[in-house]
Amino acid sequence: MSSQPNARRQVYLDHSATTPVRPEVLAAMLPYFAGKFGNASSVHSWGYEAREAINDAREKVASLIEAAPNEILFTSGGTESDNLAIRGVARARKSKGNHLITSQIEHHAVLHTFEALQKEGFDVTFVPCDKYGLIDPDGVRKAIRKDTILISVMHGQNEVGTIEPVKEIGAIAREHGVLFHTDAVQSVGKVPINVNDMNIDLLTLSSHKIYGPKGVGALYVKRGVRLTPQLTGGAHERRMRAGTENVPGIVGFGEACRLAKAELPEESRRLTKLRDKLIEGILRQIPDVILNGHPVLRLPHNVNVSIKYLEGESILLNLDRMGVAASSGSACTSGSLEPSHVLLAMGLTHETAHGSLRFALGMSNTEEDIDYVLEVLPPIVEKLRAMSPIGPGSGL
Amino acid sequence: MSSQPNARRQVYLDHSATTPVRPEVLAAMLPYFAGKFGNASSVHSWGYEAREAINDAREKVASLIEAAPNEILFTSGGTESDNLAIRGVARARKSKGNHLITSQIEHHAVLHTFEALQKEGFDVTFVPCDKYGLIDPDGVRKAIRKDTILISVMHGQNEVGTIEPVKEIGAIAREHGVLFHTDAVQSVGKVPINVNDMNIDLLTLSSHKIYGPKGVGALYVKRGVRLTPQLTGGAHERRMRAGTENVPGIVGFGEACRLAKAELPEESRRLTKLRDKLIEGILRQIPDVILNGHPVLRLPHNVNVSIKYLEGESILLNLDRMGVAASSGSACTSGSLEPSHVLLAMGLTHETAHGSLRFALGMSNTEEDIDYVLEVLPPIVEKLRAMSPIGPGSGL
Amino acid sequence: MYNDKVMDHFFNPRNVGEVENPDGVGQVGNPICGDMMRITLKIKDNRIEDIKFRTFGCGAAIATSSMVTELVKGLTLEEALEVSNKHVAEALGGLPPQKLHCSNLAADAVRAAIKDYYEKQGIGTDIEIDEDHHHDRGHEEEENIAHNE
Amino acid sequence: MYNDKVMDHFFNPRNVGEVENPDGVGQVGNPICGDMMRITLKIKDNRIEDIKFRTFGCGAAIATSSMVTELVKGLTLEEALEVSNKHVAEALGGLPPQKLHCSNLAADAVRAAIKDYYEKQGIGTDIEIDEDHHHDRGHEEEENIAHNE
Ligand SMILES: Cc1ncc(COP(=O)(O)O)c(C=O)c1O
Ligand SMILES: Cc1ncc(COP(=O)(O)O)c(C=O)c1O
Repeated sequence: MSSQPNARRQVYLDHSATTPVRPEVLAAMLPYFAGKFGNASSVHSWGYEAREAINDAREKVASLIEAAPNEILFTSGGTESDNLAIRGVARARKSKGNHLITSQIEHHAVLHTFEALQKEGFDVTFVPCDKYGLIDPDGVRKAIRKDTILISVMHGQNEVGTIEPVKEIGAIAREHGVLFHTDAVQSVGKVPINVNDMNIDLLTLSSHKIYGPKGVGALYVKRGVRLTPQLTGGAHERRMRAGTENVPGIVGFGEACRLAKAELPEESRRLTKLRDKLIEGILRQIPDVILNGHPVLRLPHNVNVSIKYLEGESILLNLDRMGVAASSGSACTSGSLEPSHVLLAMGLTHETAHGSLRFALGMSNTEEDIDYVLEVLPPIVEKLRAMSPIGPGSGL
Repeated sequence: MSSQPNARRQVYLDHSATTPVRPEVLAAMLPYFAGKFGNASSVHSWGYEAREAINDAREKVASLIEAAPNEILFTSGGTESDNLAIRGVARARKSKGNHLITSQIEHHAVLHTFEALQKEGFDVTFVPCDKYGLIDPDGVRKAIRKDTILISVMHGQNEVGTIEPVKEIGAIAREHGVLFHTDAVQSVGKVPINVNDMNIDLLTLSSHKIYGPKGVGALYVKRGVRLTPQLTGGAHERRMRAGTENVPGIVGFGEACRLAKAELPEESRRLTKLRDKLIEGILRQIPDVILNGHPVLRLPHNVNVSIKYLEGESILLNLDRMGVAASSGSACTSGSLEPSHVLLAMGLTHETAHGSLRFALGMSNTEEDIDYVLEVLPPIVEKLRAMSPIGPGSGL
Repeated sequence: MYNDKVMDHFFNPRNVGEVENPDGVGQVGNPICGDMMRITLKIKDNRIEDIKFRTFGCGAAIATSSMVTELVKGLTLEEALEVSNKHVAEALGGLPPQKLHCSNLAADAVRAAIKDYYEKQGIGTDIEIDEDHHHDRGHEEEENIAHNE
Repeated sequence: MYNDKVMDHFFNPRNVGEVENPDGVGQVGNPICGDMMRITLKIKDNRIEDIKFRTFGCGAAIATSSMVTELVKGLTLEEALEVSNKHVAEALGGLPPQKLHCSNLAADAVRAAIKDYYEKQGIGTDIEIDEDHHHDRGHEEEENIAHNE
């Protein structure tokens, strides 16, 4: 790319932001754009063909999380699934109670949705996490009241990679007759998920995080759980989500799920090895760095560190110039005044949060990619620290 | 297709349900699945590339309706745009008033959304239409009250093709300080639209009706009009619609809009000729048929007739077997107990509504296609009428 | 949507038309509801000797009409009265879920025709025809079929 | 996101470091807010003879720091005080909308350094430094930049 004059390699390490569509997935989608382009609601061969393709994809998505096909609703993405789960349950169960529980470290699609419900008059408890970003199931239990109707705690934390004890939280929810939703956008395909074993009533998936196309997602809704639809119109998706189905997108998502399931155990092992190599390399080569997130209960593809005395965006720009894509929880990259709410909830200072860097590994990454990052990152840090008015490097 | 053993031709006449993605559009999309796959929010070259592609598409969509690019919000489709416009305005202006106006012949995405708001406590007036499906602007004017905050009347009716007097309705709305939304899903690309000339505050578009991909749509929101977001999460689309942008979809939609604009005048003329040939042919060759919708104020691609004494699905199945795709307003194809609410609002009897057939023409259709339909439809009607217990053909 | 057997009965319906000088006539449904079925019977020695149908309705309505005529032809009236809409649907190898509740009144039409025969013969009968069958069309288990353009 | 000129100043910042025995030192922002800038000045004959910066912050923060040092070097103190954050952004050919409200405090740092110089010299001054600049970062006209993974 034009702005990467010195890059000797292209190393995409932002797979938690989005992933490329893998060739098998694109190949599965292609027939549905122009040839088999029917509307799945139509009463003719073009329509039946589309309907069948959707049914087939629904089976594949269900299979990845060990659900039944008719427990899967297709949506436009993880954000919509989160909104549908939370608003849908809150509105459907309003007469049963007014209290909702979530955590302080949810994705904005969950957090801002609870905040919107708070403005509508719901009572929301935001349970805190520990310094590793871990939610204590007992903290959730203590937050439950007589009028609690929904608990939503994510599975794999998107910034710091901590894997939350959703099975335990689900058990507590069930014990109290409260519905349990989990946002599994980052863990799906990386960590085995069985919605029944894990006591999950609603679960959010997003296609573009697992090498499927953007603009598609799904919500698992356990049989018997009632939702108030949030998009009204035609009688699609068991009348729970109106809108002409994105057939090629759904087909691609299905294929991505099928491949993810087949490759999960081996790919997880491979990513974990690369992850640990990168973490160890950074901690060894760069002084004044801390690892964010849990050291063990961690998504296989997530590395998150804070580079003290530096601000994240300035590191990202330098990395990009060297061909490396990563992300940061700095305020400058968040579109808000504050650095990442997740890092702050974990107890990081603002300053340390501004210096956070996330490397999210994926299918295309190799040992050589990690070596390359470990080669280019230290001089960038050194150069920027020499420019910084704070820290030992500043000489002040 | 396997279920079309006797088809001598494939004639897709259901372009109001959905259209194929045209080759130029697919070509524009392809680079964004695997090569340029970045998340438009990311701070690196992959992200910038995606952001630029979206900006470019936004200009093309805006240009088709003579809007400014920053007045265009991308959504997951026409249904979501309708929901966002109506719920978004209703919630944002709740303090200003509690009364909403729409028509009886809106698409379900509009109609069911107003019904949902009715249940929430809003007052909704559903203005009727005449026997041609035309809404009287004066009827809308009379419905306006001091506490009216929104009027939504569609542009091109999706079932019967009637083009509504939105410019006049928009002027009335403006006169009374009421916001005006129009669902232009069926008219966009078929009829010239200028949102400023036509006094439109919000306008719904859908990509898959104009040879763009499914799963993408847009909402035009006039500068200064405030909406309450319906999908909360990340700070996408000027904080009005959260969710990772469907970059390839948006790029394809943009290209489809560019092509639609370039080809509109000539393609509209061509379709109008084919449309009139089909209407005349059916009325001439088949007895006891009536034309539904307005004879002149009509979308260039819409043909809608009622074949008396028959039920629509049985005709569709026979047409499909001959390779012809069409649709019907019969209850059997609507997923509800009732035939099309549009046909009933126009004053058709249930029986006549059940026998309605819609042929929606498009880019790929030729004179030969029309000749073919005029050849296969009459014998189908004859055969089914001979089987029917009603009508003169029954001999009863 | 429909299976091959349904499609076969729809495209090649058996026993279409009117029996001449029928011994019993049954008519159920009406065009307002979207389906209406008329059965004419010839009865001999308490058996259905001949049966024909005429139907206004969707694919399922026509296919079930055709199937029911095949099922009951040759049966005694008592046997024919045992044939239910469910049997018809099963004989067709199943109907789409959303069609199970509607357009499936063929057995009712046969019962109505037999009732008519009994009445004409002056034979007392307690056959009941569910004239209200349209009002309980459920949607719980429906597939996602809709008119969404 | 940033234009070429901003990127040039970011990747090849001018006048990085600390002037020896500075006549004035200005420091604005703080690491809690995500950007902090330190300017050191050498003054001779009422002119800025030398100027260096150190900055903790994003691309815009570093580029504006670099640019402001170029803009004011050689100017009289009165002239330098006229240079505003807006001038700096313009000299860079514009900043992304969401960066106009933040990370753009380079001119403030220069003013702070000149104020410090005046104070050390015992010269009275009414220079005001907007210490609160972070609190009015607006979002109205923002582009859609977010951390959404
Ligand atoms: C008039 C009209 N409005 C809205 C829609 C819904 O749009 P989409 O299919 O993109 O959800 C359609 C088509 O389905 C339509 O014809
Ligand atoms: C944990 C989590 N939840 C929800 C989302 C939103 O999903 P989508 O990008 O499909 O809208 C994301 C990613 O953006 C995520 O990482």
